Amino acid sequence: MDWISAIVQGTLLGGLYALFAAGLSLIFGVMRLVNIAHGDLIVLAAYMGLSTTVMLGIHPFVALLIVAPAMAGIGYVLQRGILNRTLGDDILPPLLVTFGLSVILQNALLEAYSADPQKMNAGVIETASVPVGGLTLGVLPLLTFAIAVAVIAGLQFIFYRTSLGRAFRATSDNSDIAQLMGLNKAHVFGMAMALALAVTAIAGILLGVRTSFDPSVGGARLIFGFEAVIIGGLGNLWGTLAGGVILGVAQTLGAKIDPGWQLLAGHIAFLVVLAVRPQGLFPRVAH
Amino acid sequence: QTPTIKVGHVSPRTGPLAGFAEADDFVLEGIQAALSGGVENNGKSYNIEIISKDSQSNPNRAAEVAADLILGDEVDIMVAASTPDTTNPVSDQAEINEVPCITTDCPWQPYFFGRNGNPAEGFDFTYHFFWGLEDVIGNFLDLWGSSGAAQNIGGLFPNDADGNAWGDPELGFPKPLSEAGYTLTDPGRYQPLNDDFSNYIAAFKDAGCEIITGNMIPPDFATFWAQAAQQNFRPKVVTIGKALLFPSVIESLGDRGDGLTSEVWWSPNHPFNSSLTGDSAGDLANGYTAATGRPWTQPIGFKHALFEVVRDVVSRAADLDDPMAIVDAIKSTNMSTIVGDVNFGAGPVPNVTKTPLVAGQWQKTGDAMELVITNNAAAPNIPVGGELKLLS
Amino acid sequence: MPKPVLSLHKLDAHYGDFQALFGVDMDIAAGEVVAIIGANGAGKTTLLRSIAGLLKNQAAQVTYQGDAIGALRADLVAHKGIALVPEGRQLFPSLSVEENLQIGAHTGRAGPWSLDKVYGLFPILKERKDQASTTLSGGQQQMVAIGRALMANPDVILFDEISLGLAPVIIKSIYDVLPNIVGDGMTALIVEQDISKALSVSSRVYCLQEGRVSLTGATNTISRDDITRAYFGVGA
Amino acid sequence: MTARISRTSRSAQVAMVIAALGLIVLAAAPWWAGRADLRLLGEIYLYLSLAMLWNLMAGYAGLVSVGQQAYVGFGGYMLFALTMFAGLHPILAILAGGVLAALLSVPIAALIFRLKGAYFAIGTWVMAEVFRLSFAQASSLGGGSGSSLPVDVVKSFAASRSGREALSYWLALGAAVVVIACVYLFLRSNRGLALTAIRDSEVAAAGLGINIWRTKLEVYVVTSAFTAIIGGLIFLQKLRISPDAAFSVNDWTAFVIFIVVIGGIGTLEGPIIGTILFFLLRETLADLGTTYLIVLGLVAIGIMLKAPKGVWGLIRSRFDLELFPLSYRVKSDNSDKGA
Amino acid sequence: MSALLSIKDLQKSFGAVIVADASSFDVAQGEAVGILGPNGAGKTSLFNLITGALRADAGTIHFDDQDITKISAAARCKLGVARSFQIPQPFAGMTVFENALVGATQGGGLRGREAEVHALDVLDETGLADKANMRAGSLSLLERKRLELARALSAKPKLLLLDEIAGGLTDAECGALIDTIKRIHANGTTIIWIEHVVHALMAVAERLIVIDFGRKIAEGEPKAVMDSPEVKEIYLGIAADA
Ligand SMILES: Nc1ncnc2c1ncn2[C@@H]1O[C@H](COP(=O)(O)OP(=O)(O)OP(=O)(O)O)[C@@H](O)[C@H]1O
Ligand SMILES: Nc1ncnc2c1ncn2[C@@H]1O[C@H](COP(=O)(O)OP(=O)(O)OP(=O)(O)O)[C@@H](O)[C@H]1O
Ligand SMILES: [Mg+2]
Ligand SMILES: [Mg+2]
Repeated sequence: MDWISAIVQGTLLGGLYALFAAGLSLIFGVMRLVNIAHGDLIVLAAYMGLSTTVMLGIHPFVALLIVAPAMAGIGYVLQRGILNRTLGDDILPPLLVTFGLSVILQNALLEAYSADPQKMNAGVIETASVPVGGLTLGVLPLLTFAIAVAVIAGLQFIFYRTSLGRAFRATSDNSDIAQLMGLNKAHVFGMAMALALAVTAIAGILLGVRTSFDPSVGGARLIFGFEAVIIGGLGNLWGTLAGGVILGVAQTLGAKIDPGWQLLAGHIAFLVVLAVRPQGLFPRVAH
Repeated sequence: QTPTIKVGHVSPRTGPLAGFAEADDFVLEGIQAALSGGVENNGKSYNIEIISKDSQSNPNRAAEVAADLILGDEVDIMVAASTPDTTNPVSDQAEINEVPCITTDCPWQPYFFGRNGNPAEGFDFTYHFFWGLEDVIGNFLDLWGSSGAAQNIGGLFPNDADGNAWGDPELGFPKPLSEAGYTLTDPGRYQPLNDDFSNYIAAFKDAGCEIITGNMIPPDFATFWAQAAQQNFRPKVVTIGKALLFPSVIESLGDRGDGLTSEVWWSPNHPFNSSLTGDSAGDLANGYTAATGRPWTQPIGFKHALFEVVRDVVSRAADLDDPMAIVDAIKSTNMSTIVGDVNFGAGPVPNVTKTPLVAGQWQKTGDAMELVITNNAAAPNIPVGGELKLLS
Repeated sequence: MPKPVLSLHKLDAHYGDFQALFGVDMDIAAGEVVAIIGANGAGKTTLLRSIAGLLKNQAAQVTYQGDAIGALRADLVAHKGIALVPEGRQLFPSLSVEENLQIGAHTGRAGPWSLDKVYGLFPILKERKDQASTTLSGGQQQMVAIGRALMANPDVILFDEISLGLAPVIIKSIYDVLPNIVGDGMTALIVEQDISKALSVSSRVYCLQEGRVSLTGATNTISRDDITRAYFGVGA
Repeated sequence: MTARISRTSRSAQVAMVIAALGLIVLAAAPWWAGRADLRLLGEIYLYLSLAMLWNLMAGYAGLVSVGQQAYVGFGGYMLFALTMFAGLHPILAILAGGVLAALLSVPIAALIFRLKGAYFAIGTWVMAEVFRLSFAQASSLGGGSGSSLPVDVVKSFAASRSGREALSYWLALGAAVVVIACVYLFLRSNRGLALTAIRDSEVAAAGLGINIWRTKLEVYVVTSAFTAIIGGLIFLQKLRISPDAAFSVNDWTAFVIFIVVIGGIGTLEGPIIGTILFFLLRETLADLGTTYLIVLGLVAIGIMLKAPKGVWGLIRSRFDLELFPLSYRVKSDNSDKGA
Repeated sequence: MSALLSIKDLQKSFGAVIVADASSFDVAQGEAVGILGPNGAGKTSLFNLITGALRADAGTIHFDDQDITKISAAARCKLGVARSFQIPQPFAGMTVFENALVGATQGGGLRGREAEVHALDVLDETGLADKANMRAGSLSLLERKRLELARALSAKPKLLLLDEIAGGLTDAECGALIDTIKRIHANGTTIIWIEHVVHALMAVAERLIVIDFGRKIAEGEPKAVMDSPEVKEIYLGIAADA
């Protein structure tokens, strides 16, 4: 039972990681952009949620109605203003620019909100639980997992069933040829970043409800996001969910052996997957 | 022309530990005002100049700025506070560069043993005042004893300097707890910024733990505490070091902060006065609230006391140009401060002395959360402010 | 000659330090079908990329319907009605056949071409519409590439090496439909190494050598020897 | 044949003379500089060395690693472990750390060389995390809390304080000189020529008989060993080690990437210029705390957008300068034409 | 006459595109062979297979009595196989001389002064001596093609593979190129040359191989091959209707 419980909890944790990773996966899949600032953008969203809830006295989930569009706007401007100019075969310019962005975000948040840990109050949902076949599961983790699935299903739908998604895929395949079709690469990438940051807003709000956060906590979660994306395979959103779950389960199982092994087990799972399949488990485009 | 004594001060102004240093500006202003007339030494008046640097909560950076202060600013005395991540690298630099150094705000075991100190030899230049694990254990035992909860304890110790010291089988909690008849369930050391405590919670539930203790950083505690509720784990007493020190953290937990318990190093109700300004603990805390609009925090008293000791040492040193003479003055310190007595002659190991510690509980009074002292067996001169209440 | 719809004025093109085109002049009248021939690396692809906006030039170096478009981004050029069928087909591998065609219509320009009309032209594509574009044969891929460009309802269409790497039968079938495409007044530039094929559909020819126009004239007035000399720079 | 090959230029000769003079002046620093300056210079040398090494890897071999902190931390920990438990002299321990790092880097390379581009970068980062978490489990080295270098070990390094300071300064200076000299001589050698060829075109390089995988592996192993040695020297200065400090991605990799890319990647001059810029920024602004870091971020973004080849790239596009003479110049002695 | 290069049943495809379809042929020590075929026939791919830039799906390649089917491109070069690239791949950041020096020191295995002299000789031979100090990235297309030849030669190959180096030359230049290649051949280097400029090829090649869709469709004495009806139809579209 303990092991089953560990696996279930790990799966739910994987939902959280997948949510962290979903935006990253989109950015990486469409623009091949390694976004070092992603973790800090999640924290930024959490702070925006906090300010909104405090100022308007609304529930954090309602605050999403404001935070998600705001983050999307930030994403669009960021992509068109800065990030588009760093794209190319060389991964260093985006790496360094997003590193700079990450440092700026962290310190600007520190100036604005201080280093105090903050938390958003979502009321009873935070502590509610439901019994499921002998296990007691938190409503919030279940909700997080469900949201992760919904977000990924939504992204998958946009990606594969809409003209915007078609534009994403075409521009990602070959941006020059996509331009020939009349697609403005800068705008398409801007839209992709906007969508990614809207997802980031969801991740940020859930993070801020789940635990307390301060300006420095973004970086620590970034690496799990990358791992989930890579385990899943480039550009495969369901793969990203699977990657998150693999990481989460590896962590809880590792922790069952010894809590010191929790994070290590996740990383080792990642390395093992890569040793066996360097392109990830479910790459969308086979090479 | 009055000569100047330079004091280097390292503290985590920014980064995850910044809560410890939030009152720095206020305290330093007060100290500078109090010292503006200079300090008498052997009939001569000296100015005291405090040069403060930020460790960014990063031990690398702490070592760097300490070295800058010692080598660049050529400070005569180093001081530092707030967790082993600050005190240890700063003390190491001071020791090796032969500069007298006084630190606080870190239990003495992680300070002393964390620096590979040897009780037979001690250190030459570095001194520390605070309480120790035995004190926190004594207080917690007292608190738990008065709670009537079952003697089954769950331990949450991270793999960091504090967590390793608290959970150490020899020097930390495990031994005294079993001696006192408690059963400790300690699944192991987790890595800070943990996202999942379900294994801990399952183990605590299995063992029927009614008391939870440990030493955590705030985000980890918040994660644990939410997950505990989600998994229907409802201990009667939760006593956690570090995470529950600051009002802002308790506030962020909402109603779930009510009833949590913690060690209390200092409070406005401590019956001590500043040797520098004559202010009582209450005066100092109220001054902070008046100046900033924020609730008082425990490090205020210790930051103030750090400079009380500095002033005392400067006034007594036989020769302020000789670091060894300053060290001798530190060694012979025996004074009352706003956090209690500091007497380096009476420490558990060389270079270390202890200040009194009590235990308390965050209780909701009206709209605000207040840290109420509930147990004072270890320091009866510090008054109790209320009764311990069980969480469930 | 009627007023040109598309003209190049002293067009230069560079890849970094490397100059690929040197002062190319060209005038194309509406409805004309012009062939551009030249050896490997002569600069034919570069020329088409410059017109399509994939290579940036000075605005005045390319004019289209009176507008200086040399400095315009490729997507804006596409919106103006110039479509390129790129060398090597360059389909979008993560799009299905039909999606590849649909994305061609992104500019939303009105005109005779629609999905149905393209399927009418290449019936085999309708059968394969949900297949991944990479699983088609080379000839079928070339059909998609052409169909994709037509979906934009362009006024000017640029073909880059449509017969490259295709079997003779396929080449023949593609050249057979070409008159249907350019028949109703569409202007076309055809880059081709298969000289006889190129000449068979065009009314005028430009020959490029080393980034310069080495020969130009009406198809029926130019001799094979002229072409060979202009093409290789040596007498055959 | 009357042509002659020369591998130097006027600007390089001038630079060499200035560098030699500068080196003499710097070597004498313990006699003319203050203690703080000595320490700062020591730190600059160590960062310069890290930057040189990372530049060799990323700028020439195309191995964009964000996990070099693995080796910095490893070197640091080996200093502590080997002095505390094996009783080695600190200098020996640091060198041994380099050798061990080289051995360790081979199996790691076998794993992460399977990854390309961004995947490689993230793989190296995860590897460094594995190092960090593993050392956090080593309770004899203080686990997650870390450990201080015992006073007697420090004293065994040099008896007096000033002797210790001078010695650790010279070690840092020596390390930087050795690293720069090694990287320079390597790039001047035939293998360096091969590596530069790989940088320009892998497929042509392979076609000319260059074993790409092995060349990259050699670079990876050698840089790992040197990086570990530099790590040992860094923590000899810091005297205290903990997993978070030892394996900090910001301190040992992000700042180094900043230095190299800002200075000009794929050149030998770039890391030098980048190091100077980085320390100028830090020394003038570090006391501003958050503002300093925000400025650092802005500089990174600004330079990447305005001068993607870095400051040296900007200089070189204006003037045809080469301070490190790597290129070959063919000079014909007679006036007769070559062909 | 022993075969220097011997190819048996070589098979390679990219998805549906077959670039080598059970190809087999031998090249004798000291021979000069020309390869012809329409665009996309698989000529360059054949070179890629011989040099190891591509791995064969099936079949074997023997060079100098050694099975080289599975060894790396670098190892093949060390054994004596060097090639020029149809799309020039200069080491753009290095000078022309350094480009040649890479070949001399790596594939050629020469050291120090010896390597430098060899590199200079090769530049002399290919008419690039006065460009020795130029950055390869700033060469014109024709110079780049010449550099391809120079770099391949600098590796001291036993077998030299040339991929379309005569396109776009003037009569005089083409003549000089033919002389150069003849000289290289006379020095004992075995040559396989892919070329669309047929008269240049005819001037050097002792044997022609014609391929289409990865298949060998004709092989033999140059004149006879060029006169064969298949070649006329498939390859010389121009000649047929001229
Ligand atoms: N991206 C590029 N970077 C550098 N040089 C290039 C690039 N693209 C083309 N070139 C060079 O520009 C010149 C002209 O190339 P272009 O592709 O226009 O020729 P082409 O006539 O279309 O040849 P082909 O018949 O082989 O398609 C060639 O020398 C080529 O090597
Ligand atoms: N790496 C690859 N991946 C997929 N297809 C390839 C690859 N390399 C070559 N091809 C395809 O294989 C076919 C043969 O190409 P190859 O370059 O060998 O032709 P070629 O005979 O050299 O033609 P040309 O005379 O134009 O140089 C072409 O259709 C080409 O598109
Ligand atoms: Mg072309
Ligand atoms: Mg070819």
